[in-house]
Amino acid sequence: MNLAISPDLVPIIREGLFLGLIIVTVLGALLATCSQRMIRAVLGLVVCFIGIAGIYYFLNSPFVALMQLLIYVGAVAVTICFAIMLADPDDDKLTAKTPGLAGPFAVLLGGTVTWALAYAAMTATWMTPAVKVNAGTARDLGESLLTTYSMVFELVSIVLLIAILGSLVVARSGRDKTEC
Amino acid sequence: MNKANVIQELKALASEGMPDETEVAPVVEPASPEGDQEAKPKKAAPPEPRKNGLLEVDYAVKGVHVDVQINSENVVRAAEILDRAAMTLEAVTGVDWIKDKELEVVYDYSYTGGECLRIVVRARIPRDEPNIPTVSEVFGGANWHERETFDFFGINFEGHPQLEYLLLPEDCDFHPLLKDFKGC
Amino acid sequence: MDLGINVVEMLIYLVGIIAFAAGNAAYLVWVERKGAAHIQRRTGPKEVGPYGLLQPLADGAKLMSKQLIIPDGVDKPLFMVAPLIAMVPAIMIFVTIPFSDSIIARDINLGLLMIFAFASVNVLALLLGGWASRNKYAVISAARAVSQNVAYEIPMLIIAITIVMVSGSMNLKEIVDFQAGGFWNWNFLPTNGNFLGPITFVLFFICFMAETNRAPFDLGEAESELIAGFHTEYGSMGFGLFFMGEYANIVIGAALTVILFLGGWYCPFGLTDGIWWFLIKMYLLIWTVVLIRWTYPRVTLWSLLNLSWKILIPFSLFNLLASAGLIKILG
Amino acid sequence: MSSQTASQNKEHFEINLGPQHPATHGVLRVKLLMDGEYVVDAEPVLGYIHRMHELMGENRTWAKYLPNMGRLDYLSALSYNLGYVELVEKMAAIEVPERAEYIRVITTEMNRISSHLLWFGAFVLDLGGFTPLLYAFDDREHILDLLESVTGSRLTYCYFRFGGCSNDVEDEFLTGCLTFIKRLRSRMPMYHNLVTKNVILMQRLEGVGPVSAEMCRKYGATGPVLRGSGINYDVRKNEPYSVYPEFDFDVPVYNECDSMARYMVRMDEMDQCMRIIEQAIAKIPEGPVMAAKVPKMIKPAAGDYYHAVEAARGTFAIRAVSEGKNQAYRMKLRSPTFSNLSLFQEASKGMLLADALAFMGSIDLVIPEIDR
Amino acid sequence: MAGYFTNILSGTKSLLVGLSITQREFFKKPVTLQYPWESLEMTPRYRGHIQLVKDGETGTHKCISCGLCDKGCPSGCITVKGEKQEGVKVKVLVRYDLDFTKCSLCGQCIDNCKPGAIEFSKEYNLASTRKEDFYYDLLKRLKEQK
Repeated sequence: MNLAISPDLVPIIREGLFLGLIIVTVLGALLATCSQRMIRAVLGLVVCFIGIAGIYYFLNSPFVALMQLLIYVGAVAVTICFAIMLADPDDDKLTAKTPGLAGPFAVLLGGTVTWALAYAAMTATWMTPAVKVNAGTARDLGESLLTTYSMVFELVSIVLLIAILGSLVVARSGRDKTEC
Repeated sequence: MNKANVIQELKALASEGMPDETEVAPVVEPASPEGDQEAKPKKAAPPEPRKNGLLEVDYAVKGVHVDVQINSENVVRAAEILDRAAMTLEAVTGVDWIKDKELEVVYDYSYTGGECLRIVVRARIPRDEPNIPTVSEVFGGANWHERETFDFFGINFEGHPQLEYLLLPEDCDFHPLLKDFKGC
Repeated sequence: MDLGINVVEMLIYLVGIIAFAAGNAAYLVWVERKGAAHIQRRTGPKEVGPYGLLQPLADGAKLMSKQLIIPDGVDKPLFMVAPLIAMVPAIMIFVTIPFSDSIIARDINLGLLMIFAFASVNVLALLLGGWASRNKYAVISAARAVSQNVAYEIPMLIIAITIVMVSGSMNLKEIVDFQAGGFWNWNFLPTNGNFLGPITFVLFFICFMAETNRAPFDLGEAESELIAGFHTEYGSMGFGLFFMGEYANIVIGAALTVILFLGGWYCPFGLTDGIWWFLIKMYLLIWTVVLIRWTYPRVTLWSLLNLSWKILIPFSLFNLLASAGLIKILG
Repeated sequence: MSSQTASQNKEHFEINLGPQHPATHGVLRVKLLMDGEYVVDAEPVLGYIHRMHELMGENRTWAKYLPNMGRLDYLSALSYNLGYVELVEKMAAIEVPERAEYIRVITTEMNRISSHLLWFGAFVLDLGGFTPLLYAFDDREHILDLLESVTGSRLTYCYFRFGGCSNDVEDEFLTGCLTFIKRLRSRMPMYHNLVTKNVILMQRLEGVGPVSAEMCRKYGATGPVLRGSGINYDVRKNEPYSVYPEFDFDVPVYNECDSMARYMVRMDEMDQCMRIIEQAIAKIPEGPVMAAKVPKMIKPAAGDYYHAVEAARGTFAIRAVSEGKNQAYRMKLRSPTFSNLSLFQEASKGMLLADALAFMGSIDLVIPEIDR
Repeated sequence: MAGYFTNILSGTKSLLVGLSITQREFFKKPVTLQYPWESLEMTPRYRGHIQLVKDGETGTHKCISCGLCDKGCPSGCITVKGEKQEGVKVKVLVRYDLDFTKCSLCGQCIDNCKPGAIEFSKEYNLASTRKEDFYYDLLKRLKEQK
């Protein structure tokens, strides 16, 4: 008995999965923007990240997908949580009411951006959609980082170094404890 | 620590503020167990409250070497004298002498640096106005002992940083070790 | 993306993984209790079934039948979600673990990275659970757990990178295959190019214990300081899931150590390779973890971080450089 | 006190250790004002098991007050028994036969070892190590069995009587004690290897909870806390009672003033207890265990009496005021941990939460004795 | 720098020693008593609640209802009731009640008892959810005793 998925069904499942991931991403994003509690917004963000990671995986870049999980979910989201915990001890105070004009303005801005993106997507001439540069494995990635993109890689490192040093400086001056 | 010096200083302190210094010399009765002295005249006449003064008592019987009673306003000075002599405040407590309408505050000092020396300092205060200065500035450990004494006797230690109920519940309104306490 | 998977096989693996994770969690509790008891010269569970072997089932039934209490004032959705976040990634990780040459649910090219990616989600569960509980102990515990996990992920990753460099792959199966033959080929010895072999093995083991919040690194749930830490407010299956997640993580950590350092399913003498060797090595490691828990006092947060920053990271970095040099020289 | 002003700082928050917290053995509540992991202020809140023992002392005859002693410090009840009976014997001038004194010393020292063993286990438990607790209990069980064969009880002993002990001991008990000492001596290296020399434990204790000798003096701290601060003071040596002067033993003193010093003092004290017991067993004379003439109704002469003994946790003293009646006019119990704990507030400022717990464990609290 | 390495070495050694100790203990036999299945014989001096001594000759108690146990009891948990009966010189015991909920097992009643009429029982399996279960009628108990 062979229960392997018949070839006809594969595209349907594929489409379905892709759609599902997009829905997860969008729902996460909505949760992140609409929720009143900061910490729930972070949870939404996490969901969004996971959806995006799924899309990456779907688009044949497992490395980027896993990195998305490792760094964004495992590190960035945790850091944001931490920041919220440290910054906002009494979170009963929910997000304050925004001024009346903010809503329409936000809609306007969001609409414009969406329109611009959609317009660009529709009108642009896509030469080779979703180019598969390499297999997306660590070896390929390492090679391209150290050959083609070595300059970018180094620049990013410098930016990160500066960020680390800066955060250290900020952290040290923020609290001046004499002892401990 | 110089034992003789400490005794001398305490003696001077005890004789201070005596009602009539020239007339009544501080009672100094070494060796003889003070208990008998107090017990015997009891049958004859109601015992007088003890006068201020310093007694060198028999350690083997009483468990202390020096027993000094001073005026209540002098307890801090006594504590300072004993602090200079590197002594430790072991406990603060009270005794309710209801017949004399007086409360007694008892400070037990001991020396932990070698030779055994125990000094007890007492001060009597009127029962209806139980105020006495705190020694918690001198001995930090007195803080709790005084709070405990406040719990049990309602003695008001003036200047105490946190005179609240320590062992009894915060909302209680009685002082169980007063002799007229009848249970609750 | 390849979807030509046999559905039956997929289902078997799914059920198998969940059963393996849950069974391990349940029986590791038994091992822990029984082991602790004998270490302490007691007998441990002995009433439910022979040697108390049915105790985990009784415990599970008890946990499941208990009322799920959600205390007043907690952040309810987060409170409910946190135990799931603790459990689900743990199960996901089992997908990539090669128990033997043929027993592996999904042979992913980046298996090692996937394990780390999903393991890092675990922190979020502690953090959210602790925060949602609205309990000061839980919040302190969450903060501790996170700083601990973040600090220990660094040396762990560095050591893993060394192994990846040595064996030239992130595929767990290939890493194990690289160690084929006798124990002299295993990565915990320097023979393969892992310069500080045994030391990195020990360091990795320490990191794995710290990552799974096991004693003596159980600062997150230090019961004498923080009652039960992030799961103070959890009862019933909420607690059960946290608990299972913790034990699943221990199994994963031990399995990963076996894969990276102890030659996976290969026999130490190159004879009867197979899943049994994998399990023997894994459970020996788990027993060591249990033994350690019942031997040492708990470390403090500061000495924990000191250990990571002053000993583990320098050693692992040095090892990375030295191994790289060794590989370069030996070609 | 300062908690009100300090809590206005928004970064500070308050947590409770106890009364239902796993770290407080017994029922103590410590209000901790925390700044993150650091203790800003710690205020012990007492009285959860306050039973007004002092008032009971004023309402009962001298003899009837005896069982109360076992309820003060249930871990070293015999020291408290001893303190009380010695006080009353001093007041009523009762001569105690020598054999009884030796029995008292042997049982009290056994009790002290058992108390220290329990402290050892509970302390390591505080630090997160569970196993040493049960090893210590294993040894302690032997002591309890031995003491039970003599006193009839296992924890809240009421064995001593005015003028002696309630019953004689057999040779089996004495040989049992010697066997136990042999056993404990062989177990001590195991304890030291497992716990004392453990690098984690050393890191957790060394330099943690410094209590200077001056601070001990100001707060009236006694016992191992004082001896861990470099002061050689032990009531058994400095103010000998019972037959302690006849034994050759040392008072362990450590100068480090930290939790490790207090730990080591107690560990060494167990060795010294064993030495005392051995000597006592070697020297124990034959004879009666009760004084020939003990008045039926004890009516001590009026006056103040004070007596101090060395309990497992420090100086336990009783101040009794007698009016010549068959019950006390005032009975003051001076318990050692009350004073020892009172320095916690000052000493724990600026400590880490985990260190504060280690420090609290190293003081060795027994709450019923604090609350009385 | 040398201290750094020696610290690590000595620390590791102490940890390994600890592990070897616990592992060794693991293989030793348990020392605990499996209570409901096994139980201890109480030592002769064990203090359970008090009971009346059965006189071997007469088959009854030796109590003379003097009430000294009652008077000497710190917790007041003993109630002795004697009655003058014709033909008997001493008072005859009609009731001996013990309220074991209050008893602190100090043994003063036994010390006070001149005729040696009471003793400690060896019972320790006492558990109940009702405190009435600990009000003992010792005379009844004596009769039930074989």
